[in-house]
Order: sequence, then structure tokens, then C-alpha cells
Amino acid sequence: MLLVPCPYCGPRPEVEFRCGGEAHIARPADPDALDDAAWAEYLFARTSPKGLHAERWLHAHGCGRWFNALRNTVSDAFITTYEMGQPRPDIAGDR
Amino acid sequence: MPEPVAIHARRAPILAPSASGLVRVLPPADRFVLQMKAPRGAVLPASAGGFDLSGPLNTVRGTPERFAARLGPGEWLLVCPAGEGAAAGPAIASDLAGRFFSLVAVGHRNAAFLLSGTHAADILNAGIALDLSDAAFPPGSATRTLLGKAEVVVVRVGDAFRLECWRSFAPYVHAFLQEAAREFGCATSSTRGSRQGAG
Amino acid sequence: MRRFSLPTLLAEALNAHTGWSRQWRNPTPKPAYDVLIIGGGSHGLGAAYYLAKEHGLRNIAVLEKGWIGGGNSGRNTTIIRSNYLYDESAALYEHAVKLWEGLSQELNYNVMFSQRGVLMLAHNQHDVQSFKRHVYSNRLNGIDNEWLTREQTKEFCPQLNISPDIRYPVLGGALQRRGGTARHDAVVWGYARGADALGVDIIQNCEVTAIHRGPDGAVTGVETTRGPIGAKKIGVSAAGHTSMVMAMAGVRMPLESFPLQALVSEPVKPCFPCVLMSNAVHAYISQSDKGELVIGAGTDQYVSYSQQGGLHITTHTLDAICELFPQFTRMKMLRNWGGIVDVTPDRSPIIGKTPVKGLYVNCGWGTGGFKATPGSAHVFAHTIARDEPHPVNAPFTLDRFRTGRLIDEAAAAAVAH
Amino acid sequence: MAQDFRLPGRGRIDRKKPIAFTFNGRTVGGYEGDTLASALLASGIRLMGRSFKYHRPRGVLTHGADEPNALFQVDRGTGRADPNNRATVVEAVAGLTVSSQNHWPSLEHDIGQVNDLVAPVLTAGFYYKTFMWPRSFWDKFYEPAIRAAAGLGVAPDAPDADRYVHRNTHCDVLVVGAGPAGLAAALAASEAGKRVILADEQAEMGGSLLADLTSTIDGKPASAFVAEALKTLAGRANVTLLSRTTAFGYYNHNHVVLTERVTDHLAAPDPKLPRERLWQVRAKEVVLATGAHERPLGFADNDRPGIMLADSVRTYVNRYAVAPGRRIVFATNGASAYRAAADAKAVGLDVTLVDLRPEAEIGPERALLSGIELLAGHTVVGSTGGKAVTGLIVAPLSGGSVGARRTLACDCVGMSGGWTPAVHLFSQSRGKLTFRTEIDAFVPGTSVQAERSAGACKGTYDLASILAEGWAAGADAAGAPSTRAFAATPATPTGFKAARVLPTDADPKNVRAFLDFQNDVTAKDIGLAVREGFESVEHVKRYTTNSMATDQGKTSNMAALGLVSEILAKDIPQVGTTTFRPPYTPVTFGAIVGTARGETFDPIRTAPVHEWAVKQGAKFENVSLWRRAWYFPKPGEDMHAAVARECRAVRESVGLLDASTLGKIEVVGPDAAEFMNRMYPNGWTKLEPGKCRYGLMLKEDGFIFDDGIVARMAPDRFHVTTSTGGAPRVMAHMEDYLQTEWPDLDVFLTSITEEWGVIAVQGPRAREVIAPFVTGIDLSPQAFPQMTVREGEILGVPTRLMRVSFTGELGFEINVPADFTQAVWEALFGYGQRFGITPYGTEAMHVLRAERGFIIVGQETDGTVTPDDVGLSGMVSKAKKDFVGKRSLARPDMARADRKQLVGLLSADGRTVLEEGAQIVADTRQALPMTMLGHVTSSYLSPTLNHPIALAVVSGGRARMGETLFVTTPAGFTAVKVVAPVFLDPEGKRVEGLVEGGVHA
Ligand SMILES: Cc1cc2nc3c(=O)[nH]c(=O)nc-3n(C[C@H](O)[C@H](O)[C@H](O)COP(=O)(O)OP(=O)(O)OC[C@H]3O[C@@H](n4cnc5c(N)ncnc54)[C@H](O)[C@@H]3O)c2cc1C
Ligand SMILES: NC(=O)c1ccc[n+]([C@@H]2O[C@H](COP(=O)([O-])OP(=O)(O)OC[C@H]3O[C@@H](n4cnc5c(N)ncnc54)[C@H](O)[C@@H]3O)[C@@H](O)[C@H]2O)c1
Ligand SMILES: Cc1cc2nc3c(=O)[nH]c(=O)nc-3n(C[C@H](O)[C@H](O)[C@H](O)COP(=O)(O)O)c2cc1C
Ligand SMILES: [Zn+2]
Repeated sequence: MLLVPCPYCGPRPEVEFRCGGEAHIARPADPDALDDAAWAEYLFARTSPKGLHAERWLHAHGCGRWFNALRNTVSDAFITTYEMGQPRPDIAGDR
Repeated sequence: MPEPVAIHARRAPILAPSASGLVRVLPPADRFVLQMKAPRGAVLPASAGGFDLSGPLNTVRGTPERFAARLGPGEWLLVCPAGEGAAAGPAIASDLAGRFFSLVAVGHRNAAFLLSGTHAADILNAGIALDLSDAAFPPGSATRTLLGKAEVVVVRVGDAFRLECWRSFAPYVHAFLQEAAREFGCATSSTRGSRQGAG
Repeated sequence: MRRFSLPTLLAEALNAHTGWSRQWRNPTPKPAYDVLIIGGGSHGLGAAYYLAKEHGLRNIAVLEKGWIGGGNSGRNTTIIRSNYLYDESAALYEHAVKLWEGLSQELNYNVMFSQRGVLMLAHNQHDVQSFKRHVYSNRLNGIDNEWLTREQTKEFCPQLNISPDIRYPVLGGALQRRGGTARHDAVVWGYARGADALGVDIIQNCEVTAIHRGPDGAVTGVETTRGPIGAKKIGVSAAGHTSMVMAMAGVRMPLESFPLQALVSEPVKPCFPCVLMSNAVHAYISQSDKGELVIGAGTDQYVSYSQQGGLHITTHTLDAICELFPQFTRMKMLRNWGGIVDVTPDRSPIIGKTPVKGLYVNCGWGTGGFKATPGSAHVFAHTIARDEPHPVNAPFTLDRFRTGRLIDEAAAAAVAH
Repeated sequence: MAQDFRLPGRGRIDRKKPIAFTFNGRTVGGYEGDTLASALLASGIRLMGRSFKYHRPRGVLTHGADEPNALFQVDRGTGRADPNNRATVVEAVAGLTVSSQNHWPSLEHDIGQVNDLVAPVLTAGFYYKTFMWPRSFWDKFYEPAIRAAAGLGVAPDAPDADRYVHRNTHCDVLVVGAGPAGLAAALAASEAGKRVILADEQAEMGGSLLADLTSTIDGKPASAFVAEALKTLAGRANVTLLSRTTAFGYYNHNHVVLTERVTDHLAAPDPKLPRERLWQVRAKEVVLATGAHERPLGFADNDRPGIMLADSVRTYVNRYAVAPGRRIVFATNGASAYRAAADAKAVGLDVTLVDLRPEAEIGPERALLSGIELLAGHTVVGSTGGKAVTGLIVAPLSGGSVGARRTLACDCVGMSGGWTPAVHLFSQSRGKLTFRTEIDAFVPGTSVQAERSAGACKGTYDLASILAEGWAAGADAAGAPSTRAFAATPATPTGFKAARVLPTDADPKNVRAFLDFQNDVTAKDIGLAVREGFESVEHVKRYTTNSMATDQGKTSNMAALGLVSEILAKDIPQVGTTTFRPPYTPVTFGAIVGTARGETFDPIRTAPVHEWAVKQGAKFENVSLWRRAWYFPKPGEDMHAAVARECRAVRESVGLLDASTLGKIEVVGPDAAEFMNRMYPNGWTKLEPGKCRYGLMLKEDGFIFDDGIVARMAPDRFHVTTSTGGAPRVMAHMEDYLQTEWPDLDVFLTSITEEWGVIAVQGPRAREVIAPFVTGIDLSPQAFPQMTVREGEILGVPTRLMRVSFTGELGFEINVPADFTQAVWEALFGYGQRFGITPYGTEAMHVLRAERGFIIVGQETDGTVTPDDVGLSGMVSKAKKDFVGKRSLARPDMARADRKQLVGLLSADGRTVLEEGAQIVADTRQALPMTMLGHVTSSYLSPTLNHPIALAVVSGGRARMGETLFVTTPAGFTAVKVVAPVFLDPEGKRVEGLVEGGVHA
């Protein structure tokens, strides 16, 4: 079980959280402006990288806040967390 | 028209309160969920309706019967004795006038337990994965978390722990705590009625 | 290729088994192949086998970054069934089951396909309705699947606790008698041996690190840890690593890779007659020929390539197993491991062409592609050889996510594996 | 039985506490402190089991967790029997019923032994090569035979009588293993005041020192060091000592999981105690001090009972006061066995030592052998005996050639092939191993988690160094680095000359040198695997099953990969190891499950009127975590009769439903209406306070996700309801958008599902029933029309009273604070008697709504259904620019004419109640596979219409009105007519209560 560093509460057991998948896939401001392919890309395409992954977490059974995290998908180590709406920090990931 | 019937409904909590035992069921209370936006650096009110809101996240302020537990950056669980909510609600609202907030009465949503004695933390740790030691969770701490498969709010009141859960989870939480408390002695506390099998 | 049979086995027994030779060669990669398959799992090896056997191609290599079968093919709970709801899926999985039924003989390799029956339990009214929907749909698709009453489930699986007093009482079940299990490793090795005998080069310890494309965008070959290899066509069959491999060709996939766990108990004498699945409580269990209880757990919630998940996921599954089989709490977990499964939004696979010319993909099998192995390999080979899908895999396009024509087995039934 | 092999005056057994248990029906005596293995050996019992494949007679090989051979069925009474217990770790307890496994009819005379005769056929992977013909024989004959032969013990078949619990805990330093390294680490770490947990899987702490009678530490006997260390640790409040506790899993982020065996060692445990306790430790730092496992030697017939590890001989002698034999030959390639030989000699046993190493390569350990015959430069080429070893066949080695054989008569062999550090937990933590050639072993390399190893598990074998290393590791882990030197005498004899299979003069074809004792994997099997192309160690493992047995190869791993490296002429690091996985030793399911059994398996959520319904004799159904009243049978009624009566009551008079389980969310804030506009396809801006509206919720993919009535309580306040099962996911879905997509909106969500109990009062008399109790609300139809909400009081307590109907009848949903629900319910029920008020359950609710053609999300829909599919395109605003799901509805496939659409079906024969889930075809004469048009989503015998009715989704259904289609039945097909999906009151008049004398169609 991961120890997830909630930026509000500190490290907490994973069971208190819900992982919301890849971060920074913002809902298009004007969905109608997108063609089917672009809309499908928004809905379904995911990077699923081997290495650093920017992802969303919800401290569901804790403070109730969503936040972003950078995690290494090979080691499962959390590199950093940051608030919703913040850009992905510029950290070079070691594999 | 039929004759009017003038009786006042009585409160029937899901578990009957109990006065003793390692795991006690507490009597009904009144409660509110208060929410406000709390971006970093925001100045939040220090109190409302007599509830001290000034504590940082995951702490509680007040007395064992009347307290404000800050469960999220902008979320408090306010608890007061049954009956006091009627006056507290408007008082809180008026103290917060001019702000964007949400105040929702949830007095009946929760059931509450009190665990005391030297093994209180051990019993809770049968299902709670947090560090409940004095160092990590001193008196004045409060947080939402999981006990086994139920969401709970744990509030450290002095040496004891108050546990709140949603009403329908109370029988589960109670049974869970009873089971965990078994090795530490008798954990009596009565439930109301049976929980029948499915048909 | 030396044929396997009882007589040859006996002869070798007298000969201290010195006469056996390699089941597949260990070739050095050639500079170029007609077809490269990336991924030496059962699907990739199977595709190579059918490409050679049914489409007359000979210049084929399978590139495997580690050891063949080291991916999900070597770490799954081996459940095989074809009682899927939608016509498209039913056709695909049934295509596979039919091939399973003759696979040991076809490959001259005993894959121990054991049709012990797969029983899926219904625990609530919604399950009952959903399973009957499956049963009827399967019937009209010519696939065996029958509804069992509560008592009949107990008859079929006497170990089952059908007491009405348990948390989620058993209300009945859907049984596919032709479903069962197979020896996962044997499937990999059998296809490898078969493909090798047809001239396919199986190249292990050869990780693809880049995909090369020509001026017209078509693939021209790959870069690997063992050097560049040219190719006219490339089939990607990399399961949990598909997103990474496809990214090498600039294609973003509707996939996420999650750890999926399984465990075995210590081996015991036969105590469990069938494959039993309960989706409502998340339990999958069967007993292997060696005697272990083989138990499938769920996926962890986050993307990971670690082949390792949290104990709470396993716990959740064992909770359910012990609720249905309270006598098993004294059994012991012997080993617990994880694989990396590539999950699509509609939980159905993608088998077909890609936006890149010469590049084909077979992926998205998520938690349940072992059962499809022969069928999937067979139609994937067809797709690669003919540059057009077999009718069976035609609906399983990448494009369905654009059009919305999903094959949403998960939404329809919420059944995995 | 006499303990003929018990040694006098030594050992850690408690001679004042004799115990007795039975083994295969014979009574065996022993003492507290014995394991089953030591007690059996004390009684001279060597034959303890049969191997997996060849059914070879086997005795105990080890004295600890690595035991592959001596596995027992242990019966502690009803519901307390289980298989595959290692005799070396199960403590001997009075009254146990112990039996050996995997033989028939008896351990001594086992028919399965024929397998040993045909062993040449049963090589690695033989089953892949045969049993294929004839095809049908596999299921009927071959596989059942293979299965019957496989497996070890017998699975329990009675429910477990024991309980298990969990404990989550945190510490600064977790020390695993309480040998010298672990003790020193714990002392150092705790000195710094940190919270320390020291765990050891054995009954006593001390590790190898418990069997060490010669070493002194800082001038005191090793045992005194252990005692003092434990006393110091026990006296420190910051230390938790956990004996009988195995750390079995090292997971992410220093989550280490241990099982503590609480009662198995007690003859009459306190019933309050759990059998096992699962410790889930989150440690800031971990010190691994798990020791090393001794390796067997590979030679022909190295598996006879009586042949065991040298250090095990030493342990049985010193710790358990048992002579595993009287004439013992030690065979070794290294130094440590010399100590074992010396200790055996010291108690008067007849000892010989055979060393593979030539005289010249033997180090100072030579001195330990005074009075002991040493055959240096000798190899072992075999053993003699049947069910017990009678001799060891040795031969001198000179210049690589094997000299004349000689049989050393003996009743016990202590073999030592060197040591393998127990790097299991380190590897599980994902640390990378490195290979140290000089000790022929993998040791911990780079750590990945906050962890360090010390002692033999790190390849350090000298006692003084181990202690110092342990101390430094503990201090370091506590963040207070310090060093301490320990004096330990005599110097530990260490070092060995790596050997895989010992040189032999026999034809290798005929040599069976066992590597994996349990799975009967021999060196030849490894050779065969490699020859057949299985070159990766992972392939070798899977093809031969080496290291896949219950001991997970603790004694065999190194041997196998060493052989592979030899055969392939590759360095061992290049060959690599197989993956170490949890658990370190097998863990009971019970420990993992803990309290999640019976009523604490999963919460059973019950609604406020649940107890009342129980008393009424209601039948219940599970809906998500909830248990809801399904129907209320009266004596003699079956489900159909009860449901029909309940339905009629609602149509004709009035019924009561506990609808409290509906999800409810209070949406509050100045932007609440805007938020609702974005979340739902329909419009909310114009909904006035006091009004209700049906809300259909889509996911971004355009498919229906949930539905419910929404009441606008105030301009900035909505009371949203959801389906029972959907409540948590709808709340999560809303919160997600609110926090992550539209943080600019000033809206807050609060779950009020459990705050409000909901009583649905439905039927033409509904208003009359509630009227006497309601205050502050004008209930007249004009003042309180359909789809409105009013706040007032009922029985003097606050209510949100909604006039809504899911039955098609005049109806109200009374929301009251949950604890008041039962009182209100009882008042209504009492007063309503004059109208024949009838409680109804979920089944009647389903029938009633189906008669009116209302959908249930999850029944008519399944996650692939759009609003238009179920005839609710009217709910989708054309005016709104955007809402969740809008864009997806514009995809080509969402508008196909052949999409499945909601229709009604009437059985042509007027009798057949269709099965829910049944499939629909146009033509029953088609060949398989048939073209299916859709399926039945809901089906009932309508009590109101006295006719079967069904809802279905049918391809292009709305254009098929009046068509005859065919629906599957258990027996075949039945004809149905396609009709509109509203069977009753299409104009919706009944909600006004305008009924004249009931309805019968
Ligand atoms: C725990 C678990 C339980 C399961 N249970 C079942 C079940 O009961 N029934 C069922 O039907 N299915 C089950 N599955 C799913 C099933 O295992 C998979 O769907 C199936 O094995 C996929 O086969 P494959 O050949 O596509 O993939 P794999 O066997 O994973 O093969 C892919 C191969 O590609 C290789 N590769 C990846 N990247 C590269 C690269 N860049 N270069 C070269 N090679 C590369 C990998 O090393 C791997 O060997 C389960 C899966 C898991 C993990
Ligand atoms: N002479 C040699 O060549 C040689 C070689 C190896 C070991 N040794 C001797 O062995 C000893 C090594 O000392 P040490 O402290 O490193 O090891 P140890 O064997 O003394 O202690 C290890 C302890 O860890 C426990 N343990 C192992 N895995 C565990 C787990 N997963 N959970 C809980 N407990 C677990 C064991 O029960 C044991 O008590 C020394 O006495 C050393 O001389 C000698
Ligand atoms: C169907 C099946 C049965 C297995 N049986 C055993 C077994 O009896 N003993 C064992 O040690 N491992 C068994 N395993 C697990 C493998 O040892 C191994 O853990 C798994 O293939 C994953 O590989 P890895 O652990 O090397 O990553 C089994 C695996 C599968 C898929
Ligand atoms: Zn938090």
C-alpha cells in the first residue's frame, strides 16, 4: 500500500485516496469545436508512461481535496505533489 | 378532514447509547458540515456560532461535547449536544454573513462512539491505518479516515477517542470494534435489534 | 522438430533424456524480416505461429525484451471462457475456445486445457438479470452457458457456502461447462516450439527501443538492445507495455497500465472442482493440476510498471474467497505476484491496423486476454498478413473510440477475466 | 514413546513441562520448547513424509523456516486442522494430532512409491510431452489422475473455529530478525529513544545464538548476551518485542507486513485471543537481520531420512537436546560444519567429517576437530539406506578424479554446502542484489527503500562483525549513527568452497542429486531444461518447478542457478536469480482476512425503518451495501402474492416505502444553478425554488450515469437525489468537476443521504394519510402541485416534503431527519390503518414504476445507453452550449437508427412473464448465431393490469410498434407484441389522485 503524500494532510495510507488518472487533461473549453478524433483523444487517450507520471489524486477519506502528484511508475515513488491547476513541475525523472 | 394528531417524533438512533465499556455508543448529537473556500493564504473566520474554527487542518477545538473538527482546508464538522443545533445553525450563519459558505445540518447523519482505556488506540488500529500514538495524534487531533471498510472521523478527546461514522455504518463499526476489543476485555454496549439476513 | 508422444518419452527415459533438443532455437537477429512481432507473450508467439502456418510467411521474428512468457502470459490465473455478452466479443472468444479445444494436438504440446467449467455467481437481483442476459445471448450465439439455481451451484461446486445468511448470499450462477483453465507456460512454450519449427526466429533479451519509419510514414524497422532490425510489417503484442511501444511510432493509445495481482495457496489434494468467479465480491478461484488454489485479485488503482501491488488488493480478494469458502481461512498463501495489464476504456481489446502504415496492434486485453490467446493470435496474424482484419476482429478497431461504437463488456456486465 | 535420543542436561526445552501429542496415531513425548521435528527426532522418528512427485521417504532436512520435507497435517480440534505445517517451526503442544501427508495407505508403505521406479519417465516437464491422445482422455482420465497424485496435504473442509485480527502500527525502526545482528540493531536503535519494533519468527529470540554454546560475547556466554539484551529491550518503553512473528511481505513505502502466531503454541488458549495477528507496520526505517540459510550438498540420494543440514544437527543437539543420530557423518565444503561436528562430538556422539576441500585449503577450523576423524579432499557419491540413512558413500578426490568408494556407516548425515543470505525481504523491497564471488552468494546491493541489512543476511558471518554491523545499522536507522565493537570468541569459522553437484564416479545419468527436495527436482532436471532451451533461470524454474514448492526454494535456489551458470558457462550474476515474492513463508488466509468475516466482512447498511421491517417479517435484498426491504409477505403468501397485494394497495389506497437509501446531496452556493446546468443535460436556471425536476446525469462519454429528483430549496440550494447504489459515485463525480474543472464556481457539496430518512407515501389516499401530521404546509393540490417541495413540520419535526411519484400515483416523499423516520413511519402506519395502508418493498416499487414506464438506471440502462435510447431526449437541452456528456452525444454512433431503444413488450399469450435478461429476435428460424435485436430489461406480472408487462431495449424499437417479436424462454421462444413503454395512465392523470374505484385493465 502506497503512502501518499497529501499536500494538505501529509503522508497517508493509500486506501484513503482515489487515484484520478493522468493529470493535465483539461476539459476542452469548447467541446463542440473539437472533431470526433480530438474529442476521443480527450476522452480516452492516455500516456501511461514508464517513468514519471503526472496524475491526480483525491484524498477521499481524508481532507476531501484533489491534488496532482508526480510519481515514478517504475519505482512507485512519489516525487512531488502540487495543487490542482498548477502546471507540471519541471523535474527530470530518473527511470 | 381527520382529526389532527399532535405528537412529537422521538429520536431513534440506530444504536442505543451505552454508558460503559471499552467501546461506548454515545447519545445523539446535533451536527453541521460547514464549508468555505480556503485557498492558500485566505483569511478564514476564527469562530462562528460559538465554534472555534481557528484550528489548523486535522485538529479539533472545543469541548468533548461541543467542538469544531477541521476535516478539510475549508471544511469543519461542528458537533454540539442534541437540541442545541436549532439555535446554533442561525448563529453560525449570521456570524458568517457576507462570506460564501455552506452550512448543512447533519445531526442525524452520524453515530458516535467513545473509546477509552489504555488499549483504545490498539482497538482502533485494528482497522485504522493511521498512527494514533500520542506523538502523531495528540489530544486535539481530528481527521477523517477509514476503519476497515467504513469511513470514520476520529477525534482525540483527552486520552479517549471519539469516533463518528455515518448512521448506516454504525452497526458495522460497532461490530468491528467489539471484535477488535475482545482480546482486551469485555466491550459491552448494546445494539438495537437484530440485523437480519437477506431474503 | 522431435515429436512429443508417449513412445518418444519412454524411449528418452531409457536414454536418460539426452536425445531431447532445444524446443526453440536461440538465433541471432537477421538484419531484416518481413514481419516483426514485438512481444514474446502467448499472443505474439501465437501470431507468429499462425503467420507462418496459415499465411505462408517464413521470414518472421518475435522480439522479446526478456524471456518469452515473462509478461502476463506467465502470470495469469488461466481462466478460459467465451460466454461474453456482445456478439462481437462472443465471436472472438468463442473463436479462441474452439481453437483451445484442439490446441494440444495442433501444437503437439500438452497445454493441459481443462474444461472443468467456469461458474460465475450471482449475488443480487442485478446479477441474476445480467447473467440471464448473458445466458440467453450466448445461447443464440451458439455458445454454451447455462443458468444454475442456488442449489445447482452447490451441486456443481460442493465447497461453496450457499447459506442465505452470508453477506452476499448466492442466488444462482451462470455456468459455462466448456470453460476452464490451461497451463499458461505450456501455451507460450508450445507456440514458441511450433513457430520455431516453422522457421520463426524467437529472439529473447531483445528490447525494442524505437520504431523506424520511412518517408511515407510506413514502418521500416526497429531499434533494439541487440541492434537495428528492418521490417516490412510490425505487429505490436506488448500487453502492459503497449503504450510505450506505440509511442515509439507516435501513436497515443486509449490504454492505461495497471498492476494486477494473483496468488497461489500451498498445494493440497483436489478440493476444488471448477473455476469459480464472483464479480460482486471480487473473487476468482480454481485449483491447478499441481494442487495450488489459484486466486485472482483486482488491479491497483494507479498506473505502474512495477509488477507489484499493495497487499490491500489481495486482502480484498481473500476476504471474498473466505466469505464464500469459510473453510479456506486456514489455507496459506504461498506466493503473491503482479502483472501489468493494459486496460481500455471499454474493457475490450484492440486488434487491428493503426494510423501508421505497416504497424498493427493487438492489445488492451487487460485482465482477461489469456483465454483469447489462440483466437486473438489467429486473427491478428490474418490482419497482418492480409492488411485487413479478419471478420472476427473487424469490430475491435482503434477507431471505435472515435465513433463511439464501443464494445462495452464492462459497462454491460461489470465482469472481468 | 521413550525419548531415546534426548540428550541429558542441556538445551532450551523445559524439562519440567513434558507434553505429548500423536503422530500418525502414535503418542510422542516431548517438552515445552520442542518443535514437532525435535520431539520426533528425540523419539527416534526419522521418516516424516513423502516427496511430492516420487513419494520418496523423507525426513527433516532443516530446523527452521526453510524446511521442504517434513510437512504435517496438524489437527488442533474441530475447525482447527490444516495441512502443510513445517515440523521444524510448529511448536510441540500437548494434545495435537499430527500426521504426515501425501501417501497411501501409510507413511511406511506408500503405493505412490512406484513413481520412484518410473522416475526416469517423470522428468521435468514430462506432462507437456504426453497425455495428448486420445484427446478425450485428458478430461476423463489423465488430468484426474495427475490431480489425485499432486497436492500435498488435505485442505480443511470445516469452517475455521479461530479468529484473526489486524493491527496497524507505526515505528521509527523495524528490526526483522532477533539473532545477534537484530538484537544489536534493536539495542542501538532503541537507545536513541526511537520507537522500535523487533520481530522474530521463532518462539524465542536469539536466532542462531540459541544453538551456540561455545561463543562468548564481551566475555559472557552467548546465551547470557541474548538474555541481557532482551531484558534491556523489554525494559524500554519505546520497544515492542514480537516473537513468533514473521515479517512476510515488504511492500511499497516501507509497508512491512508481519504475522504473529498468538495461540498455536498454547494447549488451551484464552478464547478471547485471536489465533493470529497481522501487523501492518509502516516503518520509517527498516533493519533486516534475517540471517542465512545453509545449503544442502548435491550428491546421489542426498535425500534419505537422517540426512540433514549440518547446522540443523548442531541446533537439534544444542538447542533442543536431541541427537538426530548416534553415528553422524558431517559432509561439507566449508568451515561452519566443523563447529557442528565439534558440538556433536562434545555430547558423546560418534562423529566423522568429510570435507570436499583438500587438507591444505582447510583453515583454523581444523583445530575444532580434535578427536574427530577427518576425511579431507573427499567427495560424497551416494548414500545407503531406505527409510533411514544407513551409510554415506564417500571417495577421495585426487587431481580431479574420484578414488575408491568407501561407505561410512551412520544414522545421520549433517551436510553443509555453504550459506545463502536470506535476502528475501530486501529483494521484495525492490533492492538490487549484487553477487559476491568470494562467498558465492547474492547480497543486498543498492537499497530502494529506507532500509539496511546486517549480519548473515548481508553475507557477514563472523559473530563479532555481525554484532558490530547490527549495532551500526540500528543506530543509523535511528538517525543517531554510532559504532560499537563487540568482542566475540572464538572466532567464527567461516568460508567455503562453492560446489554444485559433488564430483562423482557414477554415470551421471544414474545420479539423482536432489536440489528442490519437496518438488523432487534433481540436478539432471536442470540439465534437461537447459538442454531443451530453457536457459533463463525463470524458464528453468517453471519447467522444472525448482523453488516453486512451499519453501520457495530457500535451500534450492542457489544450487539451481549455480548449475545453470555452470552449464551455460555464464557468470552467476549474468544468470541472475528468480524473483523473490511475498510471502517469505506461507501465510494463512485468515491472518490476511482478519476480522473481515461474517457481519464484519462488508458493512451492511440499513435504513431507519429497517428494524420495523424486520419485525414485520419483511424479506430483504442487497442493493450495493444496503439491505433493503424487498417485500412484506403475510403468512402464507409467496413473493408474487405479497407483491401483488402491495401493488394493489398503492394503486387503490395507499402504501408506504422506506426510500431512505436514495442518495442525497445538498448543493449549496451562489453558483449552484450554474453548476447543475453543467452537470446535467437539462436546464436548471429557470427552476424556481420550491420546485422539483427529474435529473438525468450523463458521464462525459454521453451515456446515462444516474438519475434522480432534484428539488430547488432556495436560489442557492439544491436537494439532489441519486439512485441508491449511485450515491457515492455521483457525489465523487460532482466533486471531481467542481474541484478540478471549475474551481471558479462557488459551490459546496454535502452528502445528506444519511441525514434524511425518506418515506414514500404513495396512492390515492396519500394526502389523507399525511395530512393530520403535517404542519406549516398547505397540502391542497393547488398549493402543493406535483413536482414541488415544501418545508414544514411533520409530527413536530422538520420535513422537506416533496410531492413526487415514482409509482404514477398521487404521492409524497417525506424527508425527515433520519432518527425521526421510524416515529413518523409508525405514526403514518398507525393512522393509515383506516385506509388499509400497506408497507411495500423494492419489488413492488419496481413493478409500479414499470407499469408507468419509468426507467431504473442500471436496469433499463447499463452504461451504454443514451437519453434518446430510453426516450428521454427531451431531457437534453438543445439550448445549452455545454454540459457533461454533450459532445459525446454528437459522435456518429450515438445517432444510429438501429440503436437499441426502450419499448414495452406484451406477451402474446397473455400469460408468459418474460425473463429479465431474455433476448429478442425477429425470426426464430435463423441459424446460429442469431441476430439479436435487444433484451428484456424489466418484466413483471402487472397486478394492476393483470397481464405480464415488460420493458425492453430493441434495435430501432420505436419504429417497431405493433410488431411481433420473439423472446427467449428457458424452453425456447415466446411471441411478444411491441408497445409503447407506458402501460398505465399514459396521460399521467393518476398523480392527481383522480381515480374512480381503482383500475383494472
Ligand atoms: C494476475 C493476472 C491474472 C490474469 N488472469 C487472467 C485469466 O484468468 N484469464 C484470462 O483470460 N486472462 C487473464 N489475465 C490477462 C492475460 O494474462 C493477458 O491478457 C495475456 O496474457 C496477454 O498476453 P500477451 O501475449 O498479449 O501479453 P504478455 O504475455 O504480457 O506479452 C507481452 C510481451 O511483450 C514484451 N515486451 C513489452 N515491451 C517490449 C519491447 N519494447 N520490446 C520487446 N518486447 C517487449 C513483454 O516482455 C512481454 O513478454 C491475467 C493477467 C494477470 C496479470
Ligand atoms: N560460519 C558461517 O559460515 C556462518 C554462516 C552464516 C551464518 N552464521 C551464523 O549465523 C548467525 C548470523 O547472525 P544473524 O543475526 O545475522 O542471523 P541469525 O540467523 O542469528 O538470526 C536471524 C533471525 O531472523 C529470524 N528471521 C528470519 N527471517 C525472518 C522474518 N522474515 N521474519 C521474522 N524473523 C525472521 C530468524 O528466525 C532468526 O532468529 C551468526 O551466529 C553467524 O555466526 C555462520
Ligand atoms: C497458474 C499459476 C500457478 C502458479 N503456481 C505456483 C506454484 O505452485 N508455486 C510457486 O512458487 N509459484 C507459482 N506461480 C507463480 C510463479 O512462481 C510466479 O510468481 C509468477 O509466474 C509471476 O512471476 P514472478 O513472480 O517471477 O514475477 C504460479 C503462477 C501461475 C500463473
Ligand atoms: Zn488530505
